[in-house]
Amino acid sequence: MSKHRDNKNKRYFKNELLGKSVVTFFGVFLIILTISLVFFIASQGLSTFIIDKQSPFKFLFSSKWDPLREISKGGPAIGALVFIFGSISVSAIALLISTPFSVAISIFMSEISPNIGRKILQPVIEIFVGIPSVVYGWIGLTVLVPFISKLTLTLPFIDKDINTTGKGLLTGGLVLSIMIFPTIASISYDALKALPRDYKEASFALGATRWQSIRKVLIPAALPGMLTGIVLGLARAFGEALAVQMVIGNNILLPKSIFDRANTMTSVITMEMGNAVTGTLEANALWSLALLLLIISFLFIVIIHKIGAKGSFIK
Amino acid sequence: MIIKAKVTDRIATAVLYIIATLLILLLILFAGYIIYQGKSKLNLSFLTSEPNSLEAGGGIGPPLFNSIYIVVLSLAITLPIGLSAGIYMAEYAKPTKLTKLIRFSIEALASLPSIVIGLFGFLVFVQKTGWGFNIFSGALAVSILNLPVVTRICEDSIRNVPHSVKEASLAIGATHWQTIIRVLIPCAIPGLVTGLIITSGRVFGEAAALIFTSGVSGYPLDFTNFNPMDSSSPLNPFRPAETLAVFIWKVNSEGTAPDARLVADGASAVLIISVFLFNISSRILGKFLNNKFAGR
Amino acid sequence: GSSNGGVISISGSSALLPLADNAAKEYMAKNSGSKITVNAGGSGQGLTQVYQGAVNIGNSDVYAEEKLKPEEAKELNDHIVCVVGIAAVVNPNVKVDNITSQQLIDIFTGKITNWKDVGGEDKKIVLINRPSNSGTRATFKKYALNGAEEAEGTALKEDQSGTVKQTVSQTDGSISYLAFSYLDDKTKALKLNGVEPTSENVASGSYPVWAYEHMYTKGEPTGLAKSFIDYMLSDDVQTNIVPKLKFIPIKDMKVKR
Amino acid sequence: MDKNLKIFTKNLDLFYGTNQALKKINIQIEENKVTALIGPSGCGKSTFLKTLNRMNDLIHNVKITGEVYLDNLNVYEQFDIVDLRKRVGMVFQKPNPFPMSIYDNIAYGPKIHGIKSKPKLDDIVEKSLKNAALWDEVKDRLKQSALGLSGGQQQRLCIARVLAVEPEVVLMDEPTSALDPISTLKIEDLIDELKEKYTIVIVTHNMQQAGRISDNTAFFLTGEIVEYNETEKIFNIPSDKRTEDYITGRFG
Amino acid sequence: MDKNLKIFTKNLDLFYGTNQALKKINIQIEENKVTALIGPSGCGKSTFLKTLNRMNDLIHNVKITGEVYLDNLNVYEQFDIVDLRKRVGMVFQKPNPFPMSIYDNIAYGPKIHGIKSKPKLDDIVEKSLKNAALWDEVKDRLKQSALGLSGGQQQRLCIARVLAVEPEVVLMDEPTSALDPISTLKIEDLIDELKEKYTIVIVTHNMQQAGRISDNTAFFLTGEIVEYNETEKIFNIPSDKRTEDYITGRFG
Ligand SMILES: Nc1ncnc2c1ncn2[C@@H]1O[C@H](COP(=O)(O)OP(=O)(O)OP(=O)(O)O)[C@@H](O)[C@H]1O
Ligand SMILES: Nc1ncnc2c1ncn2[C@@H]1O[C@H](COP(=O)(O)OP(=O)(O)OP(=O)(O)O)[C@@H](O)[C@H]1O
Ligand SMILES: [Mg+2]
Ligand SMILES: [Mg+2]
Ligand SMILES: O=P([O-])([O-])[O-]
Repeated sequence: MSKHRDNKNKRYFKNELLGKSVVTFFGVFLIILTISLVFFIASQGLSTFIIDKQSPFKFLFSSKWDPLREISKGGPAIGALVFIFGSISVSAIALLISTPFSVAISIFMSEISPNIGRKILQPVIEIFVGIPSVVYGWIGLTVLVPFISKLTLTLPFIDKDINTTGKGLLTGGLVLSIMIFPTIASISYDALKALPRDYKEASFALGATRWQSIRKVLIPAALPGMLTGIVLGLARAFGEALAVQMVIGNNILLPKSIFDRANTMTSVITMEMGNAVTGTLEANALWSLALLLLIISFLFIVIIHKIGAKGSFIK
Repeated sequence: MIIKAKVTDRIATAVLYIIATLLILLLILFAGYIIYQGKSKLNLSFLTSEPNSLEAGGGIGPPLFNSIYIVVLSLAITLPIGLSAGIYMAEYAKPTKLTKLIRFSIEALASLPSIVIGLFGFLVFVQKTGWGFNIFSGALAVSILNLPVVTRICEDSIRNVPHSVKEASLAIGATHWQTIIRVLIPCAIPGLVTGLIITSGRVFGEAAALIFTSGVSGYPLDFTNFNPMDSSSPLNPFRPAETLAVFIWKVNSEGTAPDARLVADGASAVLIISVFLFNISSRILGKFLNNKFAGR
Repeated sequence: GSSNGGVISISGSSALLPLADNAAKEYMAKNSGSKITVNAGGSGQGLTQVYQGAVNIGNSDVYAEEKLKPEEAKELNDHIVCVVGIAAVVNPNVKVDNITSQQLIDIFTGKITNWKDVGGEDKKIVLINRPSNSGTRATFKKYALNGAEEAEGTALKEDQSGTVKQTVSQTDGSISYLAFSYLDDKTKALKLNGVEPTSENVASGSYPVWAYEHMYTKGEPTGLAKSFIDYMLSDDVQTNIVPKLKFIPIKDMKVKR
Repeated sequence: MDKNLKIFTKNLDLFYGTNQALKKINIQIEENKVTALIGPSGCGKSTFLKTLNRMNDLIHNVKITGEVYLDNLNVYEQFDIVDLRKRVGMVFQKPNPFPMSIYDNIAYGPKIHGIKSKPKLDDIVEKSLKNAALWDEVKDRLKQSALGLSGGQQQRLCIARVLAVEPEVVLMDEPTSALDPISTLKIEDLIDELKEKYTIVIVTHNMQQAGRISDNTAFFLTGEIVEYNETEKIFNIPSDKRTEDYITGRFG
Repeated sequence: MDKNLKIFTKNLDLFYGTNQALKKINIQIEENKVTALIGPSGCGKSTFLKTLNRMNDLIHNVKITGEVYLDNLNVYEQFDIVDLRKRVGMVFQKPNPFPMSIYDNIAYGPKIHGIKSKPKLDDIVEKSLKNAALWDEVKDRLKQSALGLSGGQQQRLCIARVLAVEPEVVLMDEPTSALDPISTLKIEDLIDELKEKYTIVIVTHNMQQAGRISDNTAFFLTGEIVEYNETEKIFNIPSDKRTEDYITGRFG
């Protein structure tokens, strides 16, 4: 009897407990990984304020960035406002350009022509996702930048004093809008597809046209999902480094117009980290930017959850 | 009134068709342009020879190899972890605080900018370990980048297995774990494979996280040396190396070779073609596996 | 050559990377037992890592004293391996070939904003600058601009050498500066006070905008590090690779700093 | 059965791809009567129902031959689809309210068809809910989400939603199969009332329900109408052996 | 009804969260008999069936009180869940073969329970398929995917899969509701044969089927057993008005 028990326990261990423990461990591992990421980035990023005694307020709200400035000229300045502003505005531009198209495509795929949607557009979107950001950057630099440069030179309403290199906020926003387009499109497509067929059928059966059904029933019902897609697109735009760095002009002044050159948090990290000496204020300030990026990306998640909660309230 | 609604409907439909067509055109133009620009470089010697910063005619052999190598390494790291975590989330996770925390971690990791992960890798894998820039650190960094995606894919494909199949196994007296290993995972394979190939494509094109971990340059390799412990062997994971995507970025930002532009064009074309290959193969393989499992 | 086994790693300046990289390749081809890994990462990283002992040689465009704390810099040994010349470059459409120091200063401090003020046509000047921690920029500022600081409010425009080249080549009216190694017909290098930016003029001392390229070791170099640095200074490298990459060999220099 | 014909079909065939789902359907549906469609699962009841308001147009690889007439006009040729669906309303198996307020659910149809005046809409909403025997239960919560209603209430809401666009024919596809007995009874009573004003075609898998509420019954089997007659006759003296087998529960 | 009791329950209550799905169920199931569970949708038939092999353990917010006995042993206390499920097999509404070969589908259970010898497995596969009246149809294609079988064959395969682990009780939840009439008949015949060796509990929504194949019938309504008796009595002289209403199709 007790032998029988033993065998049984052994079997249970082998057939259930062992596997369960292993997968549970790796589930928990993800938490550990996240915490250690936060810990290490924070430990570096906070030293700007703790060791170098810089003011976090200045870091966030001053636009003077010159970490190597000699004491005689006023000492180092690490105001990151230019980068924060640049990141926000370039992502916002990308979002403004991308969202209408992405949502339109998702509607097209789910409602207008599911066939073309599945057979052609879905692969097209997947390929857009797969194109590496350096390629986007490269095309941006060699095709878009000269084009915008010409535009700024020829269009009469553009202030020629601002910037005619073709690099700048608008160019960065355009490149990013192509990059985040698939994210938004595929998530809002999923949101539309996840709607019960019922809604559409009911609406059609009442004599509504397709567009009426889409606008009055489907879009409102899928809105939480679409918003999630938009926030994720925003997060992606915010975090992109190389493609933006290649085309934004990397100017350390607040831009005066969307044609002006600007800078982003990711871009300045990419460019300056290599030449900064570890442990110096310059390097620490760059780490602080990384920490800020991390905090902002966590914020995006919180926002998405808020949207999701609202969505479930409807259901 | 109805007439007006119908006209609106027509217009909206037309606009949507136009946008869809534009999108397809954009991709064709985009890919076509890149491939056209790089076509003069699309030959075997470009694909296999060493980069050259001195003279024209350098190739992308080692960077191409490095990209593939990092994909393989990172899959070897993420697959066991991601599959385990995915199994946990799909099958064992109860709606507890812990599960919520894991879910939040997955989302948080997924939303992190790759450059932040690159910096983390730089700090921990490159500096704290004293390894310096090396492929393994790069693979670890992109693994962090990829882990939430792989976990999600595994979780989803396991969840997508019809509940009835799972019930059948349990009802026969299989334990939960036996059911997972013998029924759920085999059933989930088509979804898993397609998902994994697509994410591999993303690792293949990643650059920001690698600049600070595997480095932006390598040294000459001996492609006849298969001893992974030997420092000139391409299989040595502890050597610094530039991947194809990093290579493009570097050529663009500090290329000195006279044909730098052409080299970047060629490398971009190779990257784009790889993306196509990743996509097509995932489709073909997915279809094949689906058919195989559906018994057709 | 002398067979000298061992493994060393080098990192640092991206400007010096092609030179170090090519020399290392040659060296390893001649000394089959040796392994030299060369990485970029930036002068800052090179100096940090060699000071921390993470690499054997740290490449830098600038003197260690300019980046590290004095007590740290003291522990490093400087090996000057060549000279890099830096030229002001403009878009090929700009109808100016020569420029004076004062004009250059005025342009970079924002006093002159149109090419017609320096003898060109009526065309806006587009300034393209390098990051404040760039070695190229430090040198250019010191020797071409005589240390003049950009006027407050004038943009600091960042980019990397390759991007600068690309941008200058495609932006009408643009001006920037590049190491000689990046010069080709896509951009036009300006004469400075009538002197052409060539290696000969740098060597002879008539063209002033240049800097030393450094390889730092922690303490005296030993073993492979020493033989490699020796090799860098040998005729093999100095007469072949160095000029090919448009750096200037040390021994050609008729002036010193 | 020839007087007061509302709908009739002529040799109606329907294919999903190459798979024929309806075969030579000829049926005549009387005005202000309840016509029940019965038959085992997959025999084509729903498919047939949807040919009457052209809901099948939504599915792309559907091919239809033969004719359907509403008031002697060919549904596939002489009707605008929007008009048709306004005149031929439909209630589905699972209650499918829109995720909006009760009020908006009912007002949706009239709005779509161009009615904008608020008092007019209020009026329609009240009338339709009353007709669907739901007004008393929901009149105090019109602004609340329709998804908060019980299943039976939701189904009556869906009926009210259809009535709001003033159809002539109401198609119902197993409207009570997802409901509890009490809700079912309420809907059956409602159908009985509605037939005074509307022509009703109802699919049901519940033979007894067909017996209780319908005037005529059509028995479908693998895409064909095996028998079509007055309900009483079908249930008491079926002329086809298969009908008898089905009704007595020999299969299905 | 007291002789040869295989299963019985005592005051069995089941809650999904706060929602009570089973209320004070007391039932006694006889050995080698077919017991049918009937009742309208949502009345708790499936839920009850699953308490017998503890399939409800899969759902986390389920709370069960009361007792279930198999061979006089408490199912929730004196059984290892794996043993229990081995002894109490289950067949589901929709055929759910694994996406593997026919052979592997059948061999899965025995393998799980530790049988490794190939000849022994071959033997079990053949025997189980024969018992499920499927052997002749599939013996030449054992290595082919089970998904290539027709619906009826798949359902018999699922029965064979259960038989392969040599259960004592077989639970069936509407096993024929997704099948055509001919397949249904085959399964009904099979059930008739199986009851010689097994105790069978079957949920069905088809009253006629219950009448044809079962010895005893329990009528469920909103989580309670309204009436439990010999099938013949239930159908001919129901003692409860609600049973009668249901059987005559007054609702459901
Ligand atoms: N969209 C579709 N595409 C292809 N085949 C379909 C489609 N819809 C239904 N069918 C097929 O057409 C036949 C008739 O289906 P239909 O839904 O009309 O049956 P039904 O009598 O309503 O059955 P039930 O009682 O199950 O609702 C079935 O064989 C079904 O598989
Ligand atoms: N997993 C679950 N969580 C919460 N409630 C459930 C769950 N499963 C079933 N229920 C509820 O329990 C009640 C009984 O459901 P059950 O599936 O047992 O009914 P049934 O008699 O089998 O119905 P049917 O004939 O439709 O299969 C229903 O009200 C149902 O909504
Ligand atoms: Mg139907
Ligand atoms: Mg059930
Ligand atoms: O060589 P740089 O330091 O100017 O990049």
